Amino acid sequence: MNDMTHDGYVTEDGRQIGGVMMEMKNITLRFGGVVAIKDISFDIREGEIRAIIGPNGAGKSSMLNVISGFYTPSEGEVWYQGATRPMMKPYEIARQGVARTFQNIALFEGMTVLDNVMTGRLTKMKSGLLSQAMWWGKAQAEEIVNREQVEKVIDFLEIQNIRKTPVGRLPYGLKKRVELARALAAEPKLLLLDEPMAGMNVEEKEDMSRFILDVNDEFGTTIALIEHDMGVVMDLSDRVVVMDYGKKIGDGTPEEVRNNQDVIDAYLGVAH
Amino acid sequence: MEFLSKIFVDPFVDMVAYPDFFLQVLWEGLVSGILYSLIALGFVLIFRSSRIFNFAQGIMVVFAALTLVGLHEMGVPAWVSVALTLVVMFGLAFTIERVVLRPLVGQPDIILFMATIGITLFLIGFGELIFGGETKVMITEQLGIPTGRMRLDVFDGYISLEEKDLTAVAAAGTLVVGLLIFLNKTRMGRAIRALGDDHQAALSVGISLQTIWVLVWFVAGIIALVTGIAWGARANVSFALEIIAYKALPVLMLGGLESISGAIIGGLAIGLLEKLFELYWGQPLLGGNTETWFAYVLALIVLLFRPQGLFGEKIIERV
Amino acid sequence: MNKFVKIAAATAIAMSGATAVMAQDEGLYIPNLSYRTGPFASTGIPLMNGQRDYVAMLNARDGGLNGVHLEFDECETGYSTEKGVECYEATKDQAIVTQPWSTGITLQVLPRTNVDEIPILAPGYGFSAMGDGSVFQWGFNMPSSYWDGASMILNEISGGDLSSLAGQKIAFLHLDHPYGKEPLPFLEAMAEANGFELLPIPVGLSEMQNQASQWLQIRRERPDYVVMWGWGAMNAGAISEAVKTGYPMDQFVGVWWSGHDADLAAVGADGTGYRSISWSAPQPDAPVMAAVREHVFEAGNSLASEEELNSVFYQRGLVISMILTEGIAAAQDHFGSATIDAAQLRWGLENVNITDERLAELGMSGMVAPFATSCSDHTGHSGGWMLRWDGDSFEVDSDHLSPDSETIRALEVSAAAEYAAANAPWPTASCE
Amino acid sequence: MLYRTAGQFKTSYKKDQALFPVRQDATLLALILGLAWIVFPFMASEFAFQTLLIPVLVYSLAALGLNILTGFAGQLSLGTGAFMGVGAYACYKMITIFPEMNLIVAVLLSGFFSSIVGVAFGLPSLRIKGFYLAIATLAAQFFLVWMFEKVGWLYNYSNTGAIQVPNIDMFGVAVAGPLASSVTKYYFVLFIVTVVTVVMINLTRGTQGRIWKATRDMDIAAELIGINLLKSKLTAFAVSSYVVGVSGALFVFLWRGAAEPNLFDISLSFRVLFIAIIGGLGSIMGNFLGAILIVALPVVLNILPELFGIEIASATVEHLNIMIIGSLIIFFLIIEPHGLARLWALIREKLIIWPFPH
Repeated sequence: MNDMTHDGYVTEDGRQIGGVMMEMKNITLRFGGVVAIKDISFDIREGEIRAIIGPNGAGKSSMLNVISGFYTPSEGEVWYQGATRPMMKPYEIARQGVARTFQNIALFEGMTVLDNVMTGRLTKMKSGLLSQAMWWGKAQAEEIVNREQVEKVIDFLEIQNIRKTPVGRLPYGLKKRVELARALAAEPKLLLLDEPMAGMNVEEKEDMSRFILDVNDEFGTTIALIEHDMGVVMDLSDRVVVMDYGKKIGDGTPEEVRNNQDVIDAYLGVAH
Repeated sequence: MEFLSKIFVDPFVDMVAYPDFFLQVLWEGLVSGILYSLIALGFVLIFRSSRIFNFAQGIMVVFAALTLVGLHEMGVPAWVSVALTLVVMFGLAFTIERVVLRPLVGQPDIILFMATIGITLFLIGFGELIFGGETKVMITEQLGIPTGRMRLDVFDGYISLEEKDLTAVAAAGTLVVGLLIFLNKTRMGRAIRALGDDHQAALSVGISLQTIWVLVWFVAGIIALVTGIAWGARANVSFALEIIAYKALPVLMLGGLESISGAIIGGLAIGLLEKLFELYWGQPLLGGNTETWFAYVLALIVLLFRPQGLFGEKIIERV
Repeated sequence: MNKFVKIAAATAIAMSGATAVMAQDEGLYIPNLSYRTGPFASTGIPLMNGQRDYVAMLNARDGGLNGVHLEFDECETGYSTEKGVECYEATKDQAIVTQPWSTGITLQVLPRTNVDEIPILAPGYGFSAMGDGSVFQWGFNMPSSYWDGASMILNEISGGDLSSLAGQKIAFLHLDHPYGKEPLPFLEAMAEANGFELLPIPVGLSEMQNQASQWLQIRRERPDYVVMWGWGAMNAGAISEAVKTGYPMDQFVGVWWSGHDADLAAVGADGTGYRSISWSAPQPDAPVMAAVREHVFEAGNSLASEEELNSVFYQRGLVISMILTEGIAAAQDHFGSATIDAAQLRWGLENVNITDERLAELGMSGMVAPFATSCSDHTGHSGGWMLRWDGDSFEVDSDHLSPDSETIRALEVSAAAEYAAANAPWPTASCE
Repeated sequence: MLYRTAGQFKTSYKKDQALFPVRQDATLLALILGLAWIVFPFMASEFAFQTLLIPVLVYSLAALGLNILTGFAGQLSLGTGAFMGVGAYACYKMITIFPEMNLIVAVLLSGFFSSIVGVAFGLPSLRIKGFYLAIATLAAQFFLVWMFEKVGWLYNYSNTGAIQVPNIDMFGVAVAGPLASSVTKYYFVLFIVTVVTVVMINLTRGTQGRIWKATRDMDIAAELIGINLLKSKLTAFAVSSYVVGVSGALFVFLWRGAAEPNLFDISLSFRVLFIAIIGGLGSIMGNFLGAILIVALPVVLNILPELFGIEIASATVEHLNIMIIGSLIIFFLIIEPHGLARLWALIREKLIIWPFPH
């Protein structure tokens, strides 16, 4: 990171957080006449776990979709790695090291777990059509190198035994894990998690929390997540953005946010 | 320059120079457009209620017409044949629901689409087996449909109108109005409409899904019979008629798969435009027979600008 | 379980190709690639019935031909080329003749007949160039080719003087298919030679029943004559559109396949004056009809209906089978054997000689004009008559008409040579 | 105990990615190849070559091409027939312009022409989805067949508007045209089909296959994990049309011998679609199973009544035939919507654990 303007900070548990990796500057998003996001700014720093929370309809998912490039903001700029991000197709953004999971699991149901995770590595595969057609030379070598990488992720997430199972046959919790595996296989710089804990029981939530922390810890991956479950978020994240009706109403450490009166009124007071 | 003038000037000069001919072309386009609309209407009804892209609608037209004429040939009076044909179409709807649709509930669209192609093949074989493959003459007069023609003298020329075409236009209009009343004013109709949006909502009306499907396929059968009579009166009844079913596809795409008004307007638009294109551009410049593809290319161009069709609901993508 | 064994056996038999054996006993196996299904069934059925009934009559009355039973069999094609080829392959081992019944099937089968050495009989259809017997050694299209038909139509509408057509406009309404395009080279040559304008109007297979555009074009162009090469559902479609457009029926002439009673019945009296050139003519009182009625129809062995018996197409079917059996008889006579093979039948078909006397013996006087084939002439060029629809049935409406043989012969020779060159090496015979 | 996978361990990823990781599958394939390459040609009659063996192979290849597009990349196409036509006409033009051209080269090149046309009609696929996309391929279907009729240059201005396959030699042996023997034609087709099938297996099991399947299963997610959808779809159109085009060239040159434009009409497209769906979308082997069912079954059905000694008019047989095929399509869709290939996979799973169910 060359033109870092901030030097980062140290978290409560003693991890060093780096400079700004991504910055949202005055983002506004409209669908026709409906304003989904209104003039929001915040940043995501190297190595941190950043959460975006808010009640239903607050615009969290829209925000994540702006970050991942699925929606183009109506106004405002996205700064990524020190430069403003031009108009890009979502797949180009993915190739810049942004990977994500989805709220309603978006796995490729017709493929096995292994193949699904392998798709995470597509951005790294460079062999040509002809070489693949012959299954010779570069294509085959590439297939093996990437397979090794994928197996590491599979081991990490403890899904070895379902490697060759078609995804369609898996239970919900495992599907979520496979989706995480697919995102990790891409070796992302920035990992976006869209409600990673939604619909899980307590045990599964614990597993997932552990995986998220391990990912951040072992690979140093920067993580931005949206979550509805307040308890989990407060334990996991380093800093939290709170949204309500498309506006930012709070930003800071979990502790700060917990004590913010606006947040208590708008979100905690109503939902819990 | 000369070439450009052939495309952009001459056709319009011709239209103005021979207005009677131009009107005749419009009339012919309108009549075939109405028949396209009718077939498309059957498609839309079924698609709305069950998300099935019913390829068999075309063959149902032939089958209904063939049954009608076949029964009459066996000595059944004309109007009794109509009633019996309706019974047959009901039986068909019932059988299709039981044998084909029910076991396939929840399968991907393409599987259901293929199943309707299976139905198509079966009906072709079955129809020919029972009624034979010869072309049959529609029992136009027996049904009391006028067969005369009128000659209107206009602009120093004339327009020739077939009374049976006029009847077809009137019948199609009545059918559409009746259908709209049925869909908007009756409990059944509302259930069918609701089904297009939400299965649960439809069930709350208190009618079982199966009943609705039988009903919808039966209504599609009635539409098929009317279409069969109208088209058969123009060009006799034979299995070559099934080809018009393909024409209904672009009509649907143009109008949007779920829109009833879209089907009607799409049908009329395609009927008119393909005739105009063929007569003023296709025949003079391209060697004719452009009607085989014009509708599809038109629909394709429209879809490029409106991927959901002219009247379809806008698709918003979500993750 | 037994059924499964049989199905397995059927598969095995299909693989090893012994199928035709089963349909075969001691007789002469003459299969017909029929189409009683599909969009052209309406025109096919009466023809097939006629063919079938004539052979059945010979079998019932005479015990076959010169004492040998005629094994007539149908293989259904639905006018589909693919099915046609399948039928050809299924029957060719045993058959002494192939009757392909579609220009499309003829196209595919014709090159193979040279190798398989089996004659192909396409009476009044197929390629006009098949008339050149030295090139198309195995192809026969007697008694008349499409170019004959086109020539006779032009002769009739010009009153015998083609130059009188100069400056006139003739629309050629045809099926957009090899069949419909067949007469184009001849008509184009004639248009150029005689200074009339030829306006080809194709009708696509999918538009046969909806010819509004074609007839609007006719209304706009106001041709002096409309000549039609239609088939199946196209005929009825064209005739009703003509009635609707108000095109004068006496200026509307069709080829022999466009002269089907049922097509005209749809418009009835409105079609009065429509004419169709034909190399055959129905003769309800012909002795052969009495024989067919007695031995086949009344014996309950016919698929035809009573009204059908006197129709143009049914009786043409009889003539077609007669041409074949005359070929067989000629071969039997020449080779001195009641059973003949495909190669011998080829000789027979090259030596068919239908005279007025022979027609009288067959009880078919007036049903076809006399003609003879030879090694070099596989068409015979019988000529024919105009049939005119009188609102109720077709009646012969002209004297015997002859085609312009010289022009046609020249075209045949050059087209045949072209075909042979494109398919080189192509064996030709010298007919000296 | 015939189908036992226990004890077969893979010690490297390379071996695990082998075409047939299970030994018995490889044996079965060897058996089938043996039948196709050695047994059938000796056993088969002329009739079997012309109505069973060659057509099954040609249709399998066409269905394989369609399956790449529809089964693997999820883009419905109703224009297969016309793309076959492009391949056939391209091959015809090349052979008539350069009579000395090697037929294998000509056939393989003709695929590129249909590939180009396929990509052109595939361009709308980024905006138009699902059934709506069918309209693009239908437009191709009707427009191309119309071109085959109207553009005289394509059929060398022949009188009939049809194309006729001339006699073609390769290394002194007649391989196409009336003089070629059925065995030669069969081996020619078998060779091309084998090569193309192997290439397609390779393409679909690796990176490109995953890109296509991802596009098919969930295009939005695919784009967000870094797949260029337009490229993925267009590659599918290109590869699919290529294979379809090659099958079209084989269809006319090695089987039919002649073709008129309406040979490539929509009923051909539907036929190929039936095969792909009955065989199994997203499967390679399924295309062959589907072709056997759709192409060979009617031929066998035609012979059945005679075998049972039942006198039925051939027209009636044909009517019944159409009904049976229609019913079979519905029947197979009901018992296994994922086609014969899936049915085989289920049987195989059962065999693996047989005779112990657990």
